[in-house]
Amino acid sequence: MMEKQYCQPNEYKTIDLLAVAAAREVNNGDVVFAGTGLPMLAIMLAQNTIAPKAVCIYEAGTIDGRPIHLPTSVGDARCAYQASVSSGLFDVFNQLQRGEVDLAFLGGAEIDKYGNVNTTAIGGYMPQPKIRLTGSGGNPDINALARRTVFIMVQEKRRFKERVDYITSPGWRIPKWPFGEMVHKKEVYGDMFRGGPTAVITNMAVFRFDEEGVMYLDTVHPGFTVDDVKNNVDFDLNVSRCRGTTEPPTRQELEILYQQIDPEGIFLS
Amino acid sequence: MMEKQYCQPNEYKTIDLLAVAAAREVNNGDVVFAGTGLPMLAIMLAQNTIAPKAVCIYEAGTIDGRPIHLPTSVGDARCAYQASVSSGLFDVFNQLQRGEVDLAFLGGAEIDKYGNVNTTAIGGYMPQPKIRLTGSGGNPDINALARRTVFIMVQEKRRFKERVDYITSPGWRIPKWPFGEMVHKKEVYGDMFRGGPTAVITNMAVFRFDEEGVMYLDTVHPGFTVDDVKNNVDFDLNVSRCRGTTEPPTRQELEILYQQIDPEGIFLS
Amino acid sequence: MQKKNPKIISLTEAVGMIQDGDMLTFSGFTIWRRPMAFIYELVRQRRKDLHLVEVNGGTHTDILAGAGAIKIWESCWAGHELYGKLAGNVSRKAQAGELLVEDYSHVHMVCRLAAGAMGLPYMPTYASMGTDILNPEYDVLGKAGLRDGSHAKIPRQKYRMAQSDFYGPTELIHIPAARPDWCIAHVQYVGEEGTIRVMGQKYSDEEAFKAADKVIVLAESVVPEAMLRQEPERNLIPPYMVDYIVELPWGAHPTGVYGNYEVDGNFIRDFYSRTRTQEGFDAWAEEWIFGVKDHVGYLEKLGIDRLETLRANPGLKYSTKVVRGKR
Amino acid sequence: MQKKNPKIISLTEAVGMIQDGDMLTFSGFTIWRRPMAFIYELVRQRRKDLHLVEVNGGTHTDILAGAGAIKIWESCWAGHELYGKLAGNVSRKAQAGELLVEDYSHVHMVCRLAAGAMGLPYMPTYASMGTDILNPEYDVLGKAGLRDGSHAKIPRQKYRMAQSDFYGPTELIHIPAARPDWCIAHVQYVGEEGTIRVMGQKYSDEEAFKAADKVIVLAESVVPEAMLRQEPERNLIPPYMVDYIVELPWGAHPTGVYGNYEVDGNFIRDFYSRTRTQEGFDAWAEEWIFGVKDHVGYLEKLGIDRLETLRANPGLKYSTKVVRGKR
Repeated sequence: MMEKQYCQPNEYKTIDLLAVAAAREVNNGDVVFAGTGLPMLAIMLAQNTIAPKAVCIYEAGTIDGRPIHLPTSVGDARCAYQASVSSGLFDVFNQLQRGEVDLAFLGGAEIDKYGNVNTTAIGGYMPQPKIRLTGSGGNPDINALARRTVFIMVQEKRRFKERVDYITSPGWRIPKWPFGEMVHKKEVYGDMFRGGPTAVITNMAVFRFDEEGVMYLDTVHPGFTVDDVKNNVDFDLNVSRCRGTTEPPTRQELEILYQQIDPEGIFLS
Repeated sequence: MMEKQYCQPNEYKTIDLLAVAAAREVNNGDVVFAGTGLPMLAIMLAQNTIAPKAVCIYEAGTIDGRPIHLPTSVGDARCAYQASVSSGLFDVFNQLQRGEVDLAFLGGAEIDKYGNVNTTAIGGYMPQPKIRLTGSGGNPDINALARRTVFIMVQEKRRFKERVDYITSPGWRIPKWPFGEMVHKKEVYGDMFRGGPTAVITNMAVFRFDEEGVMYLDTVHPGFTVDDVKNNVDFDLNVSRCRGTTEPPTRQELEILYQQIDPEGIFLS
Repeated sequence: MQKKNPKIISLTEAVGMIQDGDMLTFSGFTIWRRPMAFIYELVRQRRKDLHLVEVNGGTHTDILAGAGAIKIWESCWAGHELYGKLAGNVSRKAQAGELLVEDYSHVHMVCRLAAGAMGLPYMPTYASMGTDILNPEYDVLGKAGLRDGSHAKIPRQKYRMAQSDFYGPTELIHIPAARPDWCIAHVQYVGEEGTIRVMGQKYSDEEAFKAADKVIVLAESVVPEAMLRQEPERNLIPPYMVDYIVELPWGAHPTGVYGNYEVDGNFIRDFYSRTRTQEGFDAWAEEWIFGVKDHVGYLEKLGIDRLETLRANPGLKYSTKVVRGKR
Repeated sequence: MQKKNPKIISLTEAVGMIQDGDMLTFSGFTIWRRPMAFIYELVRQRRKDLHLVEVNGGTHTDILAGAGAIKIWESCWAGHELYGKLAGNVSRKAQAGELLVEDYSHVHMVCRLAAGAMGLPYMPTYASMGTDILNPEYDVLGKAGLRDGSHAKIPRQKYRMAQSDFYGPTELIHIPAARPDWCIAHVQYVGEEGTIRVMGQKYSDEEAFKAADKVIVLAESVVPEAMLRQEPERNLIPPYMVDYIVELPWGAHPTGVYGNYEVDGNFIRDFYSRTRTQEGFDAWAEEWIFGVKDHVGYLEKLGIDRLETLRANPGLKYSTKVVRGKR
């Protein structure tokens, strides 16, 4: 095996690091749900490096596709190229519920310290929100029922909040209805509890969750400091477990990303 | 249209009359569930005569097949020939539940005056039956949820009983669980009540059901008397509404049955 | 259910059957295989108060929202994928309180249509428990007084908690069925008698078709029935579940159709950027909906070169001629 | 769920993995596409106390019953279609109290596997209400004391009544999921990596595959994976849901396989008439199971002429050489 050649901070873009860090979350053999954009880069990079046996499911209904041109959405015809099965949402979501999915890459507009994510509305909800976002999609379904989820997000103070405006996607402490008391995810899901968010990867750092399901700082990307991260988080962030600097991309990884996966420059422009 | 040429009793077999009488229950455009054997002859005869737009569903999962060779079971590859859709049980039974099925042809070992049918066990059930039959198959599902069902049976006193040994398939008065009081089917099915058995066709007669869901004699086949029928029914049969003699097969119908539908002599040997 | 074979009719006639206030669902997924020509014609015929119940929304939803044609939108997502990060018109109308948005999750919405397709009042699921989707205070149709049972298509509850102890105690939810008045679909092939074949991803088309009371299908091609029936295991829907057929090549533009044509990303990006305001939407609609006479006029305005660039490579099922990236 | 690609193994090895007492389900429908070679080898390896949960039974069930291999049979029907009007061995064992028979209906059994496939504890349905299938006195496993929760694969109730008022009051039932230890299937095509394609009717294969913890597939042909992946919408099951593959042409004989071969009606008729008694079954098994060394020995005993007569016409997907009727 070739020796790893790590890039210097000026030799890669933020999106490269995000893709690489996300790819490293994939275990070989994982069944992975991925969405449009960075998740696609991450799962394909993983398949081309550390996890050749990982299987990718796109929620529009393709299973284990082997695209030779990068899809631009999960409904893209490219997702079906040399796929094992092309079915539909009911099939792949039933597989998710049955427990087939190990890992998923998700995103969000806001996240709180328990990993609850908002993709629905900013500034209230009833009678109407200040800002209406896209809505949930499959984010909360996947986050609820996959074994591990990894969020890829933009690091901004207004996005890392003590409490998100609307809990679209369930983290580690969530409301138990009908009364809405905040409890551990286990108490809501019972025998169907399988896990939850294990990492949040941003343009500044990688976060993980402790035994109580509280977010902590795991590694800081090259070129940023712990204080940079703290200044871009609106809750009291635990930085005591920080392991140091995020492993930068290698030249080999960038070559795969730019030459094999996205040579057209769709996401890596 | 050619004038109907009715056959004399010595010019046809019992099975011919059964197929013909059953075919006449099909309305043009009906979506029909049919099982193996006589039901297949009946639906195909109907499609070739009075109901060219009738659609046949076989419960193994073929919809609107146009077999050029008579299938010998509902799972037969022949059922799929020029079918519109070949799917599976979950699909066609969901369509049944959704209300797509107008008519079904069913059979049974025993029937009672309310049209309850037994295909499961004779001589008790617990701890074990004296005679174990095939079991329900889709009979009770179809009988429960189609708009009309027609039973084709052998006329014997031991088969036309006051009360069947085991209610496999629900007639017009059925047990309401958990206590098992006998009530009208409407009380069990509520808003999902769509109808029930409308005819029983045997080798001697055609029976129908009155407003209370009680079986009565409708027509007697040529060559049999009302008394013949009464002697082969173990409950007090209402014969007051008998309309006379069952319309015999026509030469045209027999020609279609023997030349077009079953030229190999699979059922019409 | 006793039905005649579907009728082949014109787009104008098909849209003419939709009443103000009807509940609609659609084929496709986000910006793929949406019945766009039908959407344009709905706007052209100025249909309003529509009640959309769809697994997810896309450019079609955003156009209907911009035109003020939607009163209630029950779904989980609307956007334009890579070509517009949210559905600007849906958001604007929702923020103005001019559109009732009932949020579910993807699984919830599939369950709603699946239950309708199966003739069930609900589907059980574990999906998206512990979220504000299930917050009783956020039951939009309930708070609007629409869950009193007087609206045949609106369930009395947004969802129900449920328990089971078949295999030990467990808690889950029941999601109510949806039975739209219409499913409006766009597919690759319809047989002359009405058999439907969908190629590539089927998204949630099967559930959408089967949940609806009536079905209108736009087809890239109406083909000989016998051709589809040669391989019945590849077909999705039998004729008795289809009411009307419109043969309409390119009828899904600017969304994409597996095997036929690509998403027109430039078109959608232009729509998104021009319609962030109502004035912008109105101008866009004037140009692309009211300013063209019909579907053929729309295609002529697009031009043959643009269409041919979008056309799929028959081996790959997508276009290799579209410039997608920046390198 | 993280899995390796399926292994291609021998029939002997595959059957060797089944433990006495395991819960099994199968592909196919009555006398179509049953994994018969596997059934024979189960008997040859003298497996016992099996718990079958299947949408319906057929010749395979009756052979296992005759061999005394089944302890519990949860299903709705067993027979040989035209070639034997009931499953003689199942009936004999049931009548002798040597086989626990839990009766459901067809829809109930499909619901049981569908719920298992969907990861749900139950499916709701309206099917077969008001029948003795739901008679609490006829809950066979319950009366046998097997519903105390100590058997991981046996639900605590045979079914549950349920109510809903989403769209007005309605009453229905919940049917418990089944999650068999194994699905043993026979299909036409398996790709080298494990993708499965089923041609013709799919029966309840999808639910059976997906409900089971582990899957063993017998295939008429193991084909290049890329061939199946050229048209992914025609495939049923991805590799990670398959554990073991056995390539075994004619492995479903005497049942039929769409596109490959016909049901061997004479064989089944002979089986039926000879096995109405235990002595008869034992003699038949001595001849056709213990008397042949393996699957190849079985095929040799059948002879090439018989097999070629059964072979399907490639255009029609069934044999035109079999004499079926009496005229």
